[in-house]
Amino acid sequence: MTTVAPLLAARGVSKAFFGNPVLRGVSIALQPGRVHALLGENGAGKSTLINLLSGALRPDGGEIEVDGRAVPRMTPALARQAGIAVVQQELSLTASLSIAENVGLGAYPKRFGLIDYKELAARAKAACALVGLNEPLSTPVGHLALGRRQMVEIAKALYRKPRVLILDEPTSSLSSTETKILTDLLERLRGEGIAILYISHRLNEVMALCQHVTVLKDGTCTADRSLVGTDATGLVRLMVGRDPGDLFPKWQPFVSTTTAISVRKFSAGLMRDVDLDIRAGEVLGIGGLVGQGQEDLLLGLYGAIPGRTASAVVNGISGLPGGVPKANALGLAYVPADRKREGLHLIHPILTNMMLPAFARLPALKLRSRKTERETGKSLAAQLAIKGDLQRPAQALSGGNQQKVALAKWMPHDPLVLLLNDPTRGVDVETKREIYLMLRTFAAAGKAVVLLSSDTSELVHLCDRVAVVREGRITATLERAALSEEAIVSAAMGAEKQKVAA
Amino acid sequence: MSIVPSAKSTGALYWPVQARRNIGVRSLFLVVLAFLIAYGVLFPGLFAASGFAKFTQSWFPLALVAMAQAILMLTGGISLAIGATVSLGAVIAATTMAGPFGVAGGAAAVALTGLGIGAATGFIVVKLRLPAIVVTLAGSFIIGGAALLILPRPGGAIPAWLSDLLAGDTPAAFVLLVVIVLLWKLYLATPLGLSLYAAGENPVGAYRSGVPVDAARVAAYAISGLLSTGAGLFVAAQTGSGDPVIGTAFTLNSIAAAVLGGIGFLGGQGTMRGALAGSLLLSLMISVMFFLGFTPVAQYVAQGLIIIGAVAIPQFRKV
Amino acid sequence: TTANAAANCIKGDRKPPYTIGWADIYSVPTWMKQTQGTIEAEVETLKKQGLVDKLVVTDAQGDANVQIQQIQSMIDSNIDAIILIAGSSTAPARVLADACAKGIAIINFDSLVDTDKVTAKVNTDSSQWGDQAAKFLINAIGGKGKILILNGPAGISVSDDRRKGADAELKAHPDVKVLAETNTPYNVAPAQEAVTSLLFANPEIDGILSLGGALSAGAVLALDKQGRDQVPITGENARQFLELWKEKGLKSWATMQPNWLGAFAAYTAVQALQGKDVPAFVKIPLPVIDNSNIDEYLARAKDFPADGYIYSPYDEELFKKLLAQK
Amino acid sequence: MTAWNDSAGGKRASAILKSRPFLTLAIVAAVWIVASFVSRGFGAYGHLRYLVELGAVIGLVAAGQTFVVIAGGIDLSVAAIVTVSAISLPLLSWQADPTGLVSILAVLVLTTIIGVINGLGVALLRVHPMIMTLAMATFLQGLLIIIAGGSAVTAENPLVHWLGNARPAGIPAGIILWIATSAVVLTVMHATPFGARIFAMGANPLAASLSGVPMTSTTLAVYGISGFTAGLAGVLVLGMNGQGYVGIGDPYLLASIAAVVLGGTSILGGLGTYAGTIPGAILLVTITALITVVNASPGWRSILFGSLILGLLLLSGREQARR
Ligand SMILES: Nc1ncnc2c1ncn2[C@@H]1O[C@H](COP(=O)(O)OP(=O)(O)OP(=O)(O)O)[C@@H](O)[C@H]1O
Ligand SMILES: Nc1ncnc2c1ncn2[C@@H]1O[C@H](COP(=O)(O)OP(=O)(O)OP(=O)(O)O)[C@@H](O)[C@H]1O
Ligand SMILES: [Mg+2]
Ligand SMILES: [Mg+2]
Repeated sequence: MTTVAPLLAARGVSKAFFGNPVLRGVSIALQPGRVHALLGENGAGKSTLINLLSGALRPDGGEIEVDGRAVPRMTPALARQAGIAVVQQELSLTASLSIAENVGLGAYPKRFGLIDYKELAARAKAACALVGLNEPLSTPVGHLALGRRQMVEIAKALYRKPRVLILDEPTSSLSSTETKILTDLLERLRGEGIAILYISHRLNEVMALCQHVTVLKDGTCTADRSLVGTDATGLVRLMVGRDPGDLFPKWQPFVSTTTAISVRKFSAGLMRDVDLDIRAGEVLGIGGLVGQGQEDLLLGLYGAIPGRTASAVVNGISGLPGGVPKANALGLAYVPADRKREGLHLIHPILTNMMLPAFARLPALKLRSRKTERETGKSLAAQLAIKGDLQRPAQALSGGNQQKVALAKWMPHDPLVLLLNDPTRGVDVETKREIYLMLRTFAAAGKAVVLLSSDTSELVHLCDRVAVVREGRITATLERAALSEEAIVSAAMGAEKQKVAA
Repeated sequence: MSIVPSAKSTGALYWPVQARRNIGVRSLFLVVLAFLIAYGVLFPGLFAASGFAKFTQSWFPLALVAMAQAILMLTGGISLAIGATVSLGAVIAATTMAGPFGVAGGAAAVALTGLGIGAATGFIVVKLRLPAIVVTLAGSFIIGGAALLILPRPGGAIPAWLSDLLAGDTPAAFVLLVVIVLLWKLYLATPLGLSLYAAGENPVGAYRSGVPVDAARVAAYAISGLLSTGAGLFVAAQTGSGDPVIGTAFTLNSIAAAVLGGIGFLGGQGTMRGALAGSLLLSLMISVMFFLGFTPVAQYVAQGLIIIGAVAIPQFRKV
Repeated sequence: TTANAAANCIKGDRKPPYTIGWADIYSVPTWMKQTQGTIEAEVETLKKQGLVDKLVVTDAQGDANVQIQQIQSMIDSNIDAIILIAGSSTAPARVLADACAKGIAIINFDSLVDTDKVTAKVNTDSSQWGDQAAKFLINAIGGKGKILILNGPAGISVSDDRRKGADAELKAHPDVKVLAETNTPYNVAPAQEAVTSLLFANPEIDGILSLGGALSAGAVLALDKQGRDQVPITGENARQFLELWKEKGLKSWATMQPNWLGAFAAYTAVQALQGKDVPAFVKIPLPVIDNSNIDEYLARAKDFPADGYIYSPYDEELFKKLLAQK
Repeated sequence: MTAWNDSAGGKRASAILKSRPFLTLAIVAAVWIVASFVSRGFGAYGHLRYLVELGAVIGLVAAGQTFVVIAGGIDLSVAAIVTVSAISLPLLSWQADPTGLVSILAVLVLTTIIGVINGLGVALLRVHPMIMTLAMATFLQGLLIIIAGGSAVTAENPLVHWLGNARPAGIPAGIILWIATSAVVLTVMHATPFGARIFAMGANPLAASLSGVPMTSTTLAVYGISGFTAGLAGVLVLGMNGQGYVGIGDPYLLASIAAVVLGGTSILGGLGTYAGTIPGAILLVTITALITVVNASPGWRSILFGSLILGLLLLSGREQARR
C-alpha cells in the first residue's frame, strides 16, 4: 500500500507568520483508502499544515505534491480541481445563503452561465443525505445551530466528490449521534479509496477511526507511524512526549447544602418552565442533543437573553439578574461556545481580552494601571499555559489557545457560578486536563460550575449531576451514581423518560 | 431547530430560496404598501397613465443609486462617490448625445465611464486594501471635478425624443426598472453574482471554497459605477440637459435607502428588493407629505421619524 | 407680448382665490427664511384682497431632483401658481413646461431656469452685477494692482454669470492682476479660511472682488485677524458685512439680491392669473449700497437677523413700476 | 494602537515611530515643507499657526467622531450639531451672564442631550447609527428653520469672542482649547476602563456584552461625547467667524470622518486612536489651504484635492484584514 504514490503530500514544508516559524520541514503523505490522523497540541501547526495542503496558504519552503507531482503554486481552485476538499470549522459558510447555495459555493453546476439550481439541488441533496442533514435545502445557514452548520460544512466537502478529504476538528461541535453518522460515513468513504486527513483532539475517535498518525509538536513532525498496536495512552505519549496522567481528575463527593442558583418555572428562549437547583460545590452537567435549548438556559440565567420565572434565587438574592452586568455583580460568569464570535475580541491583544471583564466593572473613569494589568495577564497566562507575547492579537492564537483566553478572563473575578458552554471544544488533551482540574478545584472551593457539553464522556467523568435537556425541558436529572454515556444518550433521545434519584 | 425531512422535490429550489430571503423585509414591504395606498387615496391620478409615469420617473434614479449602493454594501463596501458619479453620467450624456456619435455613442460613453470608474475604484479598494469610505470620498472630489471640467455650468442637451421617450408620458422608466431588476436576478443566478454574498460576509471562507472573492468585489464596484452613471443619464434625459452638481444628494440618499431596505454594513446581509423598497419609501414620502400639506418643519420632523420608524419597528418585533 | 394677449402659460380659466405654491429649494438658510417672510407677508395682503386663499410651501432640501418631484406634486394637485427658486438652471425645465401647459402661472426668481415655458422670470442681472462690482473695484484701486476674486460655488450658473460679467472690465485693465480665485459656498467661514491662506501666499493685495453672499465679511475678518490694512472690497448686503464696513471704515461697494423678489413673484403670479400682461423677464435694477447710503441701511439693521441680509425697502408701487417696464 | 503598547522603552520608541499617528504626522510635516517651497508664504509661522487653529475645529468635531467610530458607529449629525450650537448660542445669551460662560454651558448641555438622543436610538431602538444620526440631522434642520434668523440682535459673548480671537502667549485660544480637549480625550480613551469598553464594543459587540460591558450606558456616553465636542466646535467656530449662520457646520461632517480615517482609526470600529486623528485633522486643513493657493479651475482643484487624499491614504497605510 505504501508503494502507491500518495494522493496528496507535503514534503518538508515550512511556514512562518511575521517571522515566527509555525511549521519547520514538515512532511505528510495521504494515501488512498486510509484515514490519517493529524495530532498535536493547540498551536502545533495542524491547521496551518492543512491550509498549505489545500492552497489557502503558500509554503515558505518545501513542496506540495499531488499524485506524486509537485504543484508549484497551489491555490484553492487548483486544490479543488485535484479533488481535494477541506472541512473547515464552520469557517467557510455564508449565513445569508441557503444550505444548498453554501454546499455548492465555489463549484456551482452551470447551465448557460447560470447556476443550475435543479442540478445543484440534486447534488446538494445527495451530499446532505450522506451526513444526515435533512433540513430543507432552502434554509438559510444562519438559521442553523452550530452543530448543523458543521454538518453543512462537511456536506460541502462531500459535494465536491473529493479524492482527498481533509477534516479539521469536524466533531468538536457535534453531538454523539452526529459524530456517529460522520464516523460511519468516513469508514465508508475510506472503503471507496478516498484519502482522509483527520484532525481531532478527541483521541477515542482517532483510535476508532484512523490507521495512521502524524504528530506535530511546535511545528515539527515528531511521529509519523501506523496506529496499529497503539492505544490511547500511547497516543497521548506521542503527543506530549511523556506519560500522560488520567484525563479526568479523581472524583470526590462534596457535600454542600447551599444552593447557588434556584429557579422555578424558568423560561428563556427555547427553554420552557424549567425547575433547576444548582448547588454550591458541584459541577452540574447539561447534556442533550445539540440545539435543544441548553444554550438558552445558560444565557437566560446569565441575563443575556430575557427570561421569565415564577421564583428565582441567585446567590442569595431573589430574582433573575436583569442583564449581564448585574449577573456579573451577582458572581456569575459565562464562557460562550463560539469563542470567535462571542467570546473574544480577535483584533485586540490577548491581554486586553483577558482584562475585559475587569474593565467592564471598574469605575468607568478610574485610571488604569498598565502594570497591574500586565501582572494579572502574566499570571493568568502562566496558570493556563498560554505562551508568547500577550500583546499579540487574539486572532494569532490557535483555536485551543483562544479558548483558554476566553476562560482565563473570568478567573481574576472569582466568580461564584461559572456557566460554561462547551469549554473544551477544540482543546488539546493536555489543556483539557488542566481545564478539568481547574473546574474540580473550583467546585471544591465551594463554587458552582454549570457545564454544558457536547462531549458525553466529559459529562460522565467530571460532573456530580447531569441535567439532560430535550425540546426545551429538562427531561432527566442523573445523579452521579446513575451517570453513564448510555443513560445520558437515552435520556437525550427520549427513549425512556426517566427520573433517577440517588 | 425544526428537523423536518424535506418532502419537497429537489427540482424547485430556486423559488423557496427566494422566498426565504423575504423574511427580513416583510415589515418594510408593509410600510411601503401603506404609503402607496395613502398616496393613491390622496392623489387618484396616480393610477392614470401619466400620473403613474411621472411617479415612477421621480423614483427611478433613486432606485438605481440605491441598487448601486446596495450591491457595494453586500460585498462589505460602500461608496460616497455615488452622487458625483451620477453628476458625471448626466454631464457626459448631455455633452455627447447631441454630438456626432449620437444617442448610441453617448450612451456607450456613459456606460463605459461608469464601468471604468467603478472598476478603478474597486481595484483600489480591493487590491490595495484601502478603506472604501475614504477612497470613495476622495473619489467623489475627483469625479465631481471631472464633471466640472466637462461642463463648468449647467448646460448641454439631450435630444428631445429621448427625453420624451424616457421621461414623457410613457411607462418607460417603469419598464426599464423591471428590466434592470430582471438583469440583477440573472446576475445573482450566476456563480460570480451569488458569490457577492459569500465575498461580503465571509471573504476568507469564500476564498478557501474557491470563490473568486476579489473578482466578485471588483465586479460589484464596476456594476455600481454603471448603475450610477446610468442614473445620471436618466436624470439628464428627465431634465433635458446636464448639470455638474445634480447628483450630490444621491450619495446620502442611496445609503439611507439601502439601510432602510435592510442592507447591513458588514456585507452579505440584505436583499436588493429591500433596497428598492427603501428607495421607494423615500420617494413616496416626499409626495405623500406634500399632499398631506406638511410645512417644511413638519416635513423634516416627519421624514426623520419615518426613517427611524421603518428601521426600528422591525427591530422591536424581533426582540 | 402684445397688449391684450395674456401672459405666458396663462389660459384664463383659473378664478380667484388662488392657491400659490412656493417651491423652495432649501428653506433653512437665513436668506431663504427672509425671502419666505416677504412671500408670506405678500400672501397675507393678497388674502385680504380675496385673491389668494392658500400658500403651499415645499422644501427640496437643496436637491434639484426633489424639487422637480415637488413641482410635479403641485401640478398633480392642480395648483394655480408656482413661484420658485430653481435648484438647477436646467433641471426643472421639463417639469415647468408641463406646468405651463396646464395653465399654471409660473414665476421663477433668483436662480433661473433656462426655459421659455414660464410666465415670467424675475431677477437682477448677474452679469451686470459682476460688471459693476469689477468697475467699482478697479476704480477704487486706481486701475492697477493685485486682486483676489471670491466667488460662489462652482457649477452653479449664478456664480458663473457674475464671474463672467466681470471679465470685460478685467480684460480692459491689463494692469489689474488677478492673483487667485476661489469658489466657496456664499458663507463667512470658508471665505475667511481661503482668504487667510491666500494672504499668506500673496503678501501684496490691493483689492478683493467678492461676488456675493457673506464672502466679503469673511475676507474682512481674515485681513483684520492678521492685523493687515483693509483693502477695497465689493460685496452684498449681508448685515455682518455692512456692520464691518462701518466699523472698519471700508472702501466698499455692495449690491444685493433683494429678498422681496419673493413677494414680487407672488404678486406677479396673481397679476398674471388675473389676466394682466406681465413681461417674460422682469429685470430688477441692482440696488447699490455705498458710503452715501450705508447709514440708511444700518439704521434698519435691528429689523433683520444678525446673519441675514438688509434689503432695500419695497411696496406695491415699486412692484407696479417694475411690471410696467418693458 | 501600537503607540499604546506596553512594551519596554526601546521597543516602545520604535513602535511609536512605526505607528499610524506618527506616520500621519510625518506626512503633515512633509506636505508643509513641500508646500512652502511651492508657495512662499505657505510655510510662514503665522500661517501654520492659523492652519492648526482651523484644524482645532475639525479636531474637536473629530474627537467625538473618533469615539463613535471606535465604538463601531458613525455620527452623521455632527455638522447639524455644530450649526445648532453656533446658531443657538446668541439666542441663549443673557444679561445676567457677563462672562458668557453660562450660555456656553447651556449650549453644550443642549448638544450633549442631542448626542444622547442619538445614543438612545442606537442602543434602545437599535436603529443603525448611520440612519439614526442621519435622521437626527434631518430633525435638526427642522429645528434650525425655527430658530435660525431669530438672533436679530447680535449677542456679544465675551468668552466666545475670546475663544475665537485671543492669543495668550501667542497661541490662539482655539488651539489651547484643542490641546486641553485632546489631553482629556486621549486619557479617557487609552487610560480608563471606559475607553477600553469602547474599543471592545467596536471590535465585537456581542463578546463585549457577554463580558459584562454595560452596552446601553456606554453607547449613550459615546454619542453624548460626540454631541458635546461638536457643540464645543460650534462655539469655537462662532467665535472665529463672529457670526453663526445656517450651514456653518456643513464642512465638518465629511472632514471629521476623513480626519478619523486618515489618522488610522478603522472605520469598522474597535481599532484606532485620537492620536492619529489630531494630525489627520491638520492634514485636511493643510490640503485644503494648499488647494486654495494653487491657481487652477474649480474642476482641477477638486481633482487635485481628491487625488491628494487618495495618495496620502496610500502612504499612510492600509486597512487590516478582518474577521
Ligand atoms: N495567520 C496567522 N498569523 C499569525 N500567526 C498565525 C496565523 N495562523 C496561525 N498562526 C500561529 O501559528 C501557530 C499554529 O497555528 P495552527 O492554527 O496551525 O495550530 P493548530 O495546530 O491548528 O492548533 P489548534 O489545535 O488549536 O487548532 C499558532 O501559534 C498560531 O498562533
Ligand atoms: N490573518 C490572520 N492574522 C492572525 N491570525 C490569523 C489570521 N488568519 C487566521 N489566523 C489564526 O490562525 C489560526 C489558524 O486558522 P484556522 O482558521 O485554521 O483556525 P483553527 O486553528 O482551526 O481554529 P479553530 O480550531 O477554532 O477552528 C487561527 O487561530 C486563526 O484565528
Ligand atoms: Mg487548528
Ligand atoms: Mg483548531
